[in-house]
This record gives sequence, structure tokens and C-alpha cells, in this order.
Amino acid sequence: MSDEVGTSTEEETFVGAGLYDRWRTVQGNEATVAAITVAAVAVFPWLFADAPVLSDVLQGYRGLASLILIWGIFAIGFDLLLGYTGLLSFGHAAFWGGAAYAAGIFSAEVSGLPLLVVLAGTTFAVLLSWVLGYLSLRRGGIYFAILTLAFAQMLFYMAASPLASLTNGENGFTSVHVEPLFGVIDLGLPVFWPVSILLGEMLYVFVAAFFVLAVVVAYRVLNSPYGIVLNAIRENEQRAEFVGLNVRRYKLMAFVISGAFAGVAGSLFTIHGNYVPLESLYWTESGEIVIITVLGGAGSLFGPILGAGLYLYVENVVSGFGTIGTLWHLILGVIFVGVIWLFPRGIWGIVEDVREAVRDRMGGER
Amino acid sequence: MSLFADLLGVFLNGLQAGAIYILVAIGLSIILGTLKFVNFAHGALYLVGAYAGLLIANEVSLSNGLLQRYGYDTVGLGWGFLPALVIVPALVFVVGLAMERYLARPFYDRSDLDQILVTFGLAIIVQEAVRVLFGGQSINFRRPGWASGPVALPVVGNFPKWRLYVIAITAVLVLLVFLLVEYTDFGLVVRAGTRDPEMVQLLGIKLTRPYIVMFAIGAALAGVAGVVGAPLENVNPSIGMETLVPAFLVVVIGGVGSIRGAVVGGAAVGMVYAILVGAPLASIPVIGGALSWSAWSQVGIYALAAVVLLLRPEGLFGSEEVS
Amino acid sequence: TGGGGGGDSEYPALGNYPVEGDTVTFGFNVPTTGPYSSEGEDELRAYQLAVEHLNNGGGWVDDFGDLSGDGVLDYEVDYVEGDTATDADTARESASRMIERDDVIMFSGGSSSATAIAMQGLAQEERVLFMCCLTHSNDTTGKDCQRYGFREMFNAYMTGQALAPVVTEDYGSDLSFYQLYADYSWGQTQQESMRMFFEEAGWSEVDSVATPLGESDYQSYLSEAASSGADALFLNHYGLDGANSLSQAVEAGIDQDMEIVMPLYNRPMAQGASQAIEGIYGTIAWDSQIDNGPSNTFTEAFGEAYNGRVPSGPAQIAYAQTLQYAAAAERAGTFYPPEVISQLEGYEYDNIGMGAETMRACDHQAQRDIPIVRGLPESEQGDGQFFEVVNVTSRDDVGYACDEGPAADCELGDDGSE
Amino acid sequence: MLTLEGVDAYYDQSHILRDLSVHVEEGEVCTLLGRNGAGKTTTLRAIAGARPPDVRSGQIRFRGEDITDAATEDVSSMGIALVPEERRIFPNLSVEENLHLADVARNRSNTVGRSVTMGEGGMTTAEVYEEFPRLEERADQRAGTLSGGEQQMLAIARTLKQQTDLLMLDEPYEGLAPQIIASVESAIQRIADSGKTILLVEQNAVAAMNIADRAYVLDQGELVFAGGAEELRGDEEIRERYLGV
Amino acid sequence: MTLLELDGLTKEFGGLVATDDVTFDVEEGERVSIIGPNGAGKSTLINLVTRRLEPTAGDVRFKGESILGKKPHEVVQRGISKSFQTASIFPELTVRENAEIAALAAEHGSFRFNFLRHRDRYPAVAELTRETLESVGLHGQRDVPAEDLPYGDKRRLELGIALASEPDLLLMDEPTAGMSPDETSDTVELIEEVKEQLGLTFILVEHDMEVIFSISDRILVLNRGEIIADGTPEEVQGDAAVQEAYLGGVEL
Ligand SMILES: Nc1ncnc2c1ncn2[C@@H]1O[C@H](COP(=O)(O)OP(=O)(O)OP(=O)(O)O)[C@@H](O)[C@H]1O
Ligand SMILES: Nc1ncnc2c1ncn2[C@@H]1O[C@H](COP(=O)(O)OP(=O)(O)OP(=O)(O)O)[C@@H](O)[C@H]1O
Ligand SMILES: [Mg+2]
Ligand SMILES: [Mg+2]
Repeated sequence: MSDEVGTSTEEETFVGAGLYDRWRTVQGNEATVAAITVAAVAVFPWLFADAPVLSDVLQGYRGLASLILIWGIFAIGFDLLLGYTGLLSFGHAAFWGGAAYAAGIFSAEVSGLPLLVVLAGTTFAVLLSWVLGYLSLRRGGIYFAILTLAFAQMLFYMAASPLASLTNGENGFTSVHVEPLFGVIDLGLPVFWPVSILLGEMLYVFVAAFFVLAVVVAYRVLNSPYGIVLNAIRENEQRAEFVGLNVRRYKLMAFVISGAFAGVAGSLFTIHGNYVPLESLYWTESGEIVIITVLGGAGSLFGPILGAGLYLYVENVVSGFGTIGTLWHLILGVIFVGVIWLFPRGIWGIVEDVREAVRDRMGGER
Repeated sequence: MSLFADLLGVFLNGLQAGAIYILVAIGLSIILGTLKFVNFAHGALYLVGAYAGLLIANEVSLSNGLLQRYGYDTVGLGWGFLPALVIVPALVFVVGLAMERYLARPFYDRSDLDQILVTFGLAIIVQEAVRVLFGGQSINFRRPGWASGPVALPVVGNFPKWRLYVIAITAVLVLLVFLLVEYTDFGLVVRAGTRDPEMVQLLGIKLTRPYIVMFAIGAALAGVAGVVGAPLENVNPSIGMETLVPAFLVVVIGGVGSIRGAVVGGAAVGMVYAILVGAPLASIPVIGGALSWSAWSQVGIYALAAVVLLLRPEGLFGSEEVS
Repeated sequence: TGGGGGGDSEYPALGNYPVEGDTVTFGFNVPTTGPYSSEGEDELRAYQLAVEHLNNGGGWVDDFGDLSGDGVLDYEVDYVEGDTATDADTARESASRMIERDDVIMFSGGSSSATAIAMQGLAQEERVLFMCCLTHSNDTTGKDCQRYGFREMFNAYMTGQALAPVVTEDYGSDLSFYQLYADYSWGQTQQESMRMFFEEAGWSEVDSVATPLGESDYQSYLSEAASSGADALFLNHYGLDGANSLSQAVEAGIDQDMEIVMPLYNRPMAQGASQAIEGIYGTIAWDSQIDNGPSNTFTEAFGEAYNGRVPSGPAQIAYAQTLQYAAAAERAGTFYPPEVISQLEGYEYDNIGMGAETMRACDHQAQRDIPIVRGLPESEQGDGQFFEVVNVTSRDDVGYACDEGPAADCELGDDGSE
Repeated sequence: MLTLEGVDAYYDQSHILRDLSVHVEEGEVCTLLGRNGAGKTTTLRAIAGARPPDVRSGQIRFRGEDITDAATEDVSSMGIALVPEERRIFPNLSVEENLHLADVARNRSNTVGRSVTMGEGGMTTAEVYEEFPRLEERADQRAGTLSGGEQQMLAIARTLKQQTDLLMLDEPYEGLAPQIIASVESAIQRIADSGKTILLVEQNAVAAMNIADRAYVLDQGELVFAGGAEELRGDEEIRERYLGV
Repeated sequence: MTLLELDGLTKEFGGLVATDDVTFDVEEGERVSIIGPNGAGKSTLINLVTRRLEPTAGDVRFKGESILGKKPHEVVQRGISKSFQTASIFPELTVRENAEIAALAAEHGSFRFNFLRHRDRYPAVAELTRETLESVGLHGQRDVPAEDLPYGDKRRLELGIALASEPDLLLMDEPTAGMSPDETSDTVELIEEVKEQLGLTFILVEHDMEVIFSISDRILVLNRGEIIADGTPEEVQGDAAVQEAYLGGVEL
């Protein structure tokens, strides 16, 4: 395949177009994606919380920066299911919250080593998504949405009452106990100077490492055979079945992979907050991830991350701006409906359209 | 107390618990069945019905929210409960007309996914608008004497009067809708259109009007559910969503598009709930002894839906779609 | 003074200490959206009033010996607000924003045990003091207690103790009772203490049944209760659940055959249940009818500031907690949290209108009197008045030792000093 | 009465009718012949205003009025009725209800508030039953449980009840037993005799020729023959090439 | 060798019998066409073989083994591939990706855990994709989104997808529907070519007699779900029943 790329480049007559093509191959390179993500993640908290003028305008703070990354991981995984496979789950709170509880309980009962905690939460989410996915995928479309919702709500009510001895019920799980990373690096302490100016606490580094990993893994998945298979299922499920693909198992895998992302995110959420709220299992959490993903742009790798940033920013910062603040839910609702109506590809879609337009303009000048 | 009285009590409780779900679910089911439109904003119609009823019937004093902040400490017409019962259905009918025209119709040709998302967004908007205007607090929906307080029933004993009315109103409305759909020309057109809209048009019948009317009827039923159901609880902005989720379960259990299904599904959910709560089971301890079944009552209705869907994916009265 | 937190301080940095600049910031985190928003807004009014008084004098500030009416430790007091939406997750996020971005030295709020417990945990981690407002769960000063959290409000355990003597005196001492309780930690502890103290008083429990949290239809449960043959029904529900269960109980005619008791009231509940609360016993945080110096001063100051509005119980706690913190800082002479904590621990006071109190050192639970009320008929409700105070149970009749009841499970954690 | 001029019709991107021009005179029986997939059904659907197909150029006029982009129900209420191929009866309704739908369409008081202008002279239910006694026997049966032939009868009967000037029949004999074909044929003949205009689509050229005055032959969406029935009978080549005989 | 055997295959929809006790065999390397009027049950028959429909009675054996109870994708994996009546492609994917999906299924089976490996690391898949696109003449347009192809090319692509799964038996339902005469003859050529190259066995459903007569070894005529004739093109053309039921028997 590499020779094909070569030929097409040679065929190009215009230098500009050739450059663009090269840019595209570079852009398509996994290492580049990782590098860009690392760079973005490295400057983000400083820009957001401490940069001279910018942070005063934004009114950001570092805790929110790591929370945005955590939700970003959740959203990337959710988008693999919604954007790429075309399955709308209304029950992802089950995996996010389930992993959060599993991680919390594991930290209290077994070990508080952060990596193990994440592993425990993620494993739980994977197993749970396997079971719920197997059951829910018996039906498609709206039934799938409602089945996932029903199972997740069931879990919520179980955590609230019958299993309260395990989950501490309504008060949330308060006994989370996170130990230092590898037993030596305290997550609450700043990174060594001067890196700490950019990154702040170790916890951010820990979360950011998972975030970069999540982006790379998602990129991998999308460029693996699964990438086109899932797309094919979204576009024409029946045809995919009739080229000999086991569509249900691929869908289940997509569900489980997205459950795993939710699991990593949920576990990090526990470590980040040292606490698991019961609301993490409530259906509104599922609704939030749907809104985040669609708002940002389902079917793109970076859109949902943007969505997570925007949503959490509005939820946590804008909500404090006086009268407009109290209207934040309403405003988000209106934006959400507007996006579905007019820009089904979300904010990322708008960004891409603008980019396209700019490129066309430049092409015209050539 | 005798077992018979016990069972009768459980039955009556199940019925009244199911009644509101039935009213909400019928509209949801018909709209999904005939118009193939997934309406996550159906709960918002319940909410609108409840607040409209409240504001027509009572004068409400607000303790926060935008209205209160701008000096409207008491709102509402205070015309009484009966006018509310009459006006609300008409009002929500009109809301339904508008909703079909301006929200549903542009989305008929888009995917289920887009329909779910846009109506979900609308549901949030309505709920938040109510919250912003009236504040988040719970408001007591007072009723006149004839519609409140207990009535002594034989065998069962004291039972809230209004709940009996709710059962009766539901029964009457369900019957009316059933007759409308099964025995009128309008219903005939709608039923035919469910299967083969193009053929109906080939016969020279315009479908847009029957569809919009059907949508509005479904909406009005949700509005009625709001005005009769809300007085059972207190009115607050989240009751719409809280009603929608179980109503969807009822639709799915009963089978999309089937009035019978919605009735049986609603009753089944109500019964499972009443049985889990009721005496016959309440006394059987679960392993561990400390818990009783009642803690599982919410879990129970979701489990029921999951089981039905797994065993009979098209729902109890749903028809297998021939693709 | 001057040791408040400037560069020349004698204490190491901890949490948001030292305070930079010449203002000190408090954080008030209350539900301004969501089901408890009406209560939250009343709390917020009290907090704002407290800040106003701290900076400019007035209200209790003039009577508290420790306070000057000219800021705290010569710092002008500023504040930031947050919305908990009555949701533990949101509350915690909002609190961490106050701590991280706005550098608050103390924050307060609550209006639900879950949110209070969530915020208190954060307080301990971040080494920023949290003055609990409305939280009634045993856990807040029991198994989830924290060195950095202090509670003025009483708890479920104490409610049972306070109610039993008053209710048994009115209804007799050999009744049977049936309990419904919300199936979560608050409901369970409330149900347990009601059983414990009413059985001690001679009553006997017929049955107690759990209802899911957030249930809105209690009819099925109430039918079971009605057919149990018990003489009294205890509804261990709070907030909206309570408003629903109580009004539905009256609707079902339960009050005709049984005595209903509602262990804990709040204002949204009274608004929600309105006519149903008439004559029904319960406890509340505080009420403006309580007639003593501090109570009257507060009611007056509040009314003056807000168009004659009558303050609610939570408002009084919000106001008191803010001033108690400020006074402790003044006594400590610094905002360094461990020093402020040691000023609050074991502090004895009689200045907030609830009699002589102690902020106990072993679990940070205030030992104080508890008002017992009955709901007013609907015609007499309004203007922030929903109850008549029938008794104030003395703190000598309620409470428990440090190794007893909820306190037995409490481990406060360290104060972070080196 | 009906004219198609240079009509091009598409299903999505597939070009089905190519520059098709056809006209039907008042009172005649005209037939449209062609092999499977020639585009006959597509032509009828285009006339009836059913979508798809999508008419991208050309014009369809009925009594001088342009109906190219008219809605299905409007075309129908102008007096053009289509008996579509396949048995498009409503399987969830009873036979009686299926027939009654035609009344609903005709009777303005029964439609939901829309005035209808229709031609004269549809059959009453009694007359329909007279024509198809089998349907009367099955009046209360769900139409979905009828045999294929009975369903076809019902589909035709339904349209016979309509008051139409132009009746378009798409393979009306499909799946019918010989004696039923005869009865349908005579019914159609009687309709024709009563002065109605008929546009009949058939693969079975023999049957069509029995009643047709004029014929068009389609192949791959293009007109390859237009002329009198007699003329077609005489044209060996056309019959050989396009009708497979 | 007998590749496919249908044995008393019956399918009912409600009361309607779509195929009625259909029995016939297809030998390896044979090209069989099925013709018959609309609604005769041709597509139903194809769908029964691809397991999209469950028969009411009867059996389908492929390479001597019954395929009843198998999932559609399992049937494809065994070597039965289908080209669809209306162009069934993945519109938003590029032409190459369309072929790649089928190639993946052919090389990797119905399912594999390989979501962390880059697509370009499977030379066999890439090779098969390229071959496929070349054989249907779409290699030059490989980076075009499939939805932007002209209709004729879409049908080619559709056929290409079916071929990429390397079938032993290819079922084609109206491959030339909606094509202009030129496109049709191109497609016939393409089918001829593929038939030569790959030595495929196929079953073709068509309404276009030219196509049928030019490429089939054997013709089955279906009417109302029953086989009314089975033989070489010449035999079938001369059959009276076929004349009557399908070709329209204009005996004037
Ligand atoms: N909905 C559709 N989408 C795409 N192509 C279609 C559609 N319906 C029909 N076609 C194609 O259009 C062409 C003409 O079809 P049409 O149904 O008009 O033929 P016909 O002459 O009525 O044939 P028959 O005698 O078989 O009924 C055929 O090739 C057919 O496959
Ligand atoms: N899913 C289904 N449900 C009900 N009836 C069906 C279904 N599929 C096909 N039929 C009916 O079965 C019969 C045979 O249909 P089929 O599609 O096999 O015909 P065909 O020979 O392929 O026709 P065409 O040439 O028009 O494609 C028709 O009467 C059709 O209406
Ligand atoms: Mg046709
Ligand atoms: Mg077919």
C-alpha cells in the first residue's frame, strides 16, 4: 500500500497540493497524533488555569482540567459506539459508575495502588459491558437504547438500596483509599519544578498519561480492521453480515471496548475525587455523555473531547456566572437541539467545514 | 386480614399505579407505531399538563425561580380543579399539534437516533425552562373536597378517592381512544396508514392531517396524565422525565403501536410493583434476612422489562415486523 | 493581630493558608437549582448576611465577644457561591472549584447529607475547613466524620431521643407503631433510632418497611401500613419523599386511624405537604418562634435585610456556622487550619439561640437542644411559618457518649499540621 | 385526457424512464406492454404521483392540468385511480374495512376535514359483493389471511368503488385463477363500456389485447412501439423482440 | 460435484406461499438463471439460500452439508456470496474500503480480536482488495467515496464486494436492473470475464432475457413459487407453460 501513496504523490503537479498530501500522511501517523496530544495535554492546564490573560478570561482551574480529560476518555469510548458503530446506548452510566464503585471498593478492600485500582475498575466495566451488551444487542435502534437504559437504572436502584452495605448507598462511597503511585509517588504532590508550572500535581500527569493512551488506542482501533468494520456496520448492517462478518460479535466488541474506556474513565474519576457519588450510576450521567459526544461531533476522534471540555466548562465555570449561570442547563439544551438540527456533525463538523472552506479558498488562489 | 382482602388491595394498588403509566404510554406507543417517531419529549408533555393544571386550578406562591425574582410571588389563575381538568387536555392537544408540525415533521425522514436526540434535547429544555421559571421546589397540587381524602371501600378499607377517579378516568379515556382507533373512519385511516401509508394516499386520502391529529391526541393523553397524575404527588420539574422512563418500558413490554399492549404493559408494571411492595412478599426475608422485597420494587419493573424483551423482543402485543 | 496569613506567618502553608492579599474568601455551596433550591436560597441569604455583619457589624457580630465587625483578623471578608443542585457529584465539583480557583479559606453548605458528606471528605483532603449546614445523617459525625468538618445540626439518633418523650407523653406509653423508611443510610439510621427510643419508652414496633429512595408513590406501602393494625405510623422520609409520603398518607385517610409522626421536617417538605402536616409531630433545625435574645436578633436582622422575610431553620444554621468559624479564627489569631480547629473543638457557647452548647471534640458534633414542632393548619401557614414549637428538648435528654452510637464509628483523621 | 411528455424518471441514480411520451384519450382502453423490468410500473407510479420514482424532467398533464409534481392524494382525488401491483391491501384490516377505506376517501364528511372532488359512478359495496361473492363470504376476515387471489380481487374491488375517470391497473390478472380472470376481465370491460378511461399494464399481451384499443410497448424505459392494437398484432418484430414472443 | 441442493424448499408468509416445494441441484461450475414473473418467489429463493429467511419446510445443502440453522455470515464464510438487488454498498466509505471489508471477512473469517493492529499490516487483505478492484475495473477510483460513483459503477462495486469474499457460489439478484443498454452489456461482459477468471458457479436472477440467454447454461422458470420448467435456454424457450406464464404467449 505504501507504494500507492508514493505514486499518487508523484502524480501531483502542484507543490502546494503535494505538501498537503504529505501533511496528510504525516497527520495520519500514529506517532504524530500521540505527539500532538502530549503537547496539547502538557500546556492545557497552564493555559486554562494559570496563563496570564487567558486564564482570567476563562476562569479555569486545574482540578477541572483533569476532570475534562477523564470525561474526554469516556467520550472517546462512547463515540466508538455511537459515532462509529451507530449504536446509541442510554446506559453508559452503568460502566462509568460501575467502574467507579469497583475501583473505590477495590481501593478500600484490596489495594490502593493507583494502577491496580484502574485495572480493577476497568476489568469490572469490561465484564459488565460484556454481559449487558450481550443482552441488549439482541435488539437494535430504540429498543437497544431503552434496554441499556433499563439495565443501567436497575444497577442504580440496586446500588442505592439493596446493595447499600457495599456501596454506602445514597451518601456515596466514602472509603476510597488511594496510595502513592508504585507505592512512592504521592499523586497529590506537585511534579518537580519547573515542570510543575505546566502540569501541577502528579494526579494530572497520571490522568493525562491515560488520556494520551486512550487517544492512541482509539486511533489504533479506528485504523485497525475494526475501524472499517464498525463503520460498515453503521452504514449498512445487513450488507456487512452478507460479506461474512459476524456483526453481532463486532457490535459486542464495540460495546465492550467502549465499556472499557468508560471503565478507565470511571476508575480515574474515583482516584481524582477520592469518592464515588451515587449519581455516577444515574441515567442523567448517560444522558450527559450522549450530549457531550453529539455536541462535540460524533464520528470523529477529537470532537467528543471538545464536547467534554465545553460541557464541563459550562457545567462548572459558566454555571457560576450569576443569572446566566443558573440558566446553564437550559442553554446547553438549546445548543444541543440546535446542533442536532443544523449541524448533525457537531462542533467538530463545523471546525472541519471551516477548514475545508479555507482550503478551498487557498486552492482557488493557486 | 384475609388473604382475599390482601390480594384485592394489591390488585387495586397495582391498577392505580399502572393507570398513569398507561395514559402516558398509549400516546407514546401510538406515535411510535403510526408515525414511527421516537418521542423522548413525551414526558415533557406530562410536565406541561401538570403545571398547566396546577396554574389553572390553584394560586401558587413561589419561593424562588425567575418569576418570583421579578416580583411574581403568587402565580396561577385559581379557577379550580374542574376547569383545569377540562382546559388542560385541549391546551396540550394544541401543544401536540405544534410539536408535530415544527419538531416531529422535519425529523420524520431522519434516523431514530436523531429523533431520540432532538426530542431528548427538547425534554431538557422544557424541564429546565419550568425549573428556571418556577424554581425547583415541589408544589402541592391541592384539590377540592370531592377529589381528595379517603373513601371507605368494602373489604379493602380506606382508599384515596382521587386514585379511584384516576383509575376511572384512565379506563374511560382508554376506551374512548380504543373506540376511536378501532371503530371510526379516522381510526381506520390511521390504522391503514400504519401499514402502508402510500396505498392510503393512492386511495386519495391525505395523511398529514390524520397524523398530526393522532400526534396531538397522544400528546393530550400525556397532558391528561399530568393533570390527573400530578395531584397524587407533588409537582416539580423532574416529574416529566421520571414518568417517561417507565412509560417507555411499558410501551416496550406491551409492544409498539398496540393500545392493548400499553394497557396490559402498564397494568403489569403496576402489578409487579404492588406485589413486590405488598404484604404477601414483604414478609418473606431475602437471604441475609434484613432486606425485604420492597427495596427491590424499582429494580423489579426494570427487570420485568428486560425479561419480556429478551423472551419476546417484539413485546407482548407487538407484531413481528416483516422486513 | 496580624498573624492572619501574610508572608511573615509562623505557620507552614497548608490548604489555602496563607491567605494572600487583604481579603479572605469564604465559599458558600448551596442548592440554588434542584429540589431544595428554595431552602438553598434562604441559606444563601443568611450567608450573605453573615458576611455583611462580619465586615460592617450588626446582628450577632455585635454580641460575639470575639468578633469586631471589621472583617476577620483584619482581612475583609469576601465570598463565592456555588450550586450543589442537591447532587453530591456537582457539590463536590463546585467545592473543588472554590478551593482551587477561588482559594477559599473555609466553605459551608449542605442541605442534604450526601452532599455534606461528599464536601466534608473533600475538605479533609484539601485541608480547607468545612462548616456543615443542614445535614441530619448520623454518618456526618459518625463513620464519615472528618477533622475538617463541624456540624451544628443534630442527627437522626438525637431526633429519636428528642421525640420519644414528647410524643409518648401526648399519645400514651403503650402504643404499637409501624415504620416506613427511605432505604438509604439516613432513612435506616432514622428508623433504627426511632425504634430504639420508642421501644425504650414502652411502645412496640409492628413492622418496618423500606421504600426506595426517590419513590414518589407510597400508596402501596401505605395500604400495608393501614392494614397492619398499628396505632402509629412513622414516616422516616425526608424532603420530597417526605412531602409525598405524608400527603399521600393523609390522602389515604391513615390519619383517621393512626397517629402519624414525621421525625424530620424541612421547609420544602412543609410546602409540598401543606395541609397534610397539620398536627403532625416532628423536629426542625430552628424556628423563629423560639424566643430568646440571639434568635430574636437574627430574625430581626434577617427581616430587615430581606423585606421582612422570616428566616428558616437552615438559614439560622448557615449564619451561625459562618460566625462560629470567624470567631474561632479570631480566637486562634490565625487562619492556619489546625489552630482554628483546635479553637472549635470542645468550644462551649450559648450565643446562637439554642441554649448552652458544646462543639464536641471527639466527633465534631454540637451537643444542643432540639426543637419539637407540630405542623400548623394550612390556614395559619405562610410567611415562612409552618409549625408551632411545642417543646425544646434539652440537650441533657439527648446525645450519647463518645464511644456510643454513631460516635463509636467516628475517626476524625489528622489535621495536617507537621 | 392524459399526456406524458418527455418524462425522465429515476430511482435514486438509476435512470428508469427515458424521454417517455404517452397519451391516453378519453374513453379508450389503452395498454402498456413490456417485459419484466421495462418500466411499466414506474410509469404508472409516476402518473399517480407516488414517490419514488423521481420525475426529473418532462411533464405529466391530466385534462390539461399539470400534475407532474402533485401529491398522490391530490392526483387520486382528481379522478385517477391506481390498482398497484403486488397485493397492496391492508393486512391488519378486515375485508370490509379495506373496502370501506375507499368510501372514506370518497366521502368528504368522513375524511379529516378535506374537501374532495371526484368523478361519478363508483360501485357500492353491495355491487362489489355481487361482482366478487367470495369477498362477501370473507367480509369480516383480516385481509392478511386471504389467499393471494382473494387479495388481488380485494385490491381491484377497492378501486372499483372509487369514483374515477381514469383507472390504471397494474397487472390485474397476476395470480388469479382463470375463471376469476374472466370475471375481472368482464368487470373491466363493463367499466370500459360505461365510458371510463383505462390504462392497463400487462405482461400478458394476449389478455391485454382482448380489451385494449391502443397499445404502447416499453423496453428499458424507452418507447419502442405506439399504435393500435391491430397494428401490434401485425408487427412480428416488435412482438418477437420486446414481448418475447 | 453437486455444490448446492435445494430439497422441497417451501416458504410461507402468513397465508402466502412464496416458494412451494422447490427442489433442484446446482453442479459445480454451472451457471443457472432463474426467471419468472414478479412475485414468483425468485428473491425469496435467493434469500432462503443466503439464510436471510427461514424456510417453512425443506432443506438447503451446500457442499453436501445442510446449512439450515447457520447464521448468514457463516453461510458466506462457507462460500456462498450474494450480490444484492438494489445497490447495497457502504456509501460513506471509499471504494477501497468497501472492497477491504469483504476482503477482511474473507481473510480473517467472521470475527477476530485484532483491534489494536493497524490495517496496513495485512498484506494479504490489501492484495485481495487490489485484485478485486482491478477485476471490476474500479482500482482507479479507489479513493472516491462510494456514494459519489455513477450508478453503473456502484453496481460494479456491489459485485466486487460479493466477489471479494472469494465465493464458490455467487448469487446475483438482478445485477443489471436500472442500467442503460450500454451499462448492461458492460455488466454482462464483466460477469463473463469473472466467470472465466474465477470459474465461479452462479445463480442469476434477471428479467433481461438477453442477459439470461447469453450467460446461462441452464434456466429455471418459477411461477407462483413453483418450478414450471428447468432446462437449457433452448428447451425453456420452447416450453409451452413458460410461454403462457411468463413470456406472455402472444398467440394472435
Ligand atoms: N424502488 C426501486 N428502486 C430501484 N430500482 C427499482 C425500484 N423499483 C423498480 N426498480 C427497477 O426499475 C426497473 C423498472 O421497474 P418496473 O417495476 O417499472 O418494471 P415493470 O415494467 O413494471 O416490470 P414488471 O413487469 O416486472 O412489473 C427495473 O429494472 C427495476 O429493477
Ligand atoms: N418479507 C415478506 N413478507 C411477506 N411477503 C413477502 C415477503 N417477501 C416476499 N413476499 C411475498 O412473496 C412473494 C414472492 O416474492 P419475491 O420477492 O420472491 O418475488 P420475485 O420473484 O423476486 O419478484 P421480482 O421479480 O418482483 O423481484 C411475493 O408475493 C411477495 O409479496
Ligand atoms: Mg411492474
Ligand atoms: Mg425479486
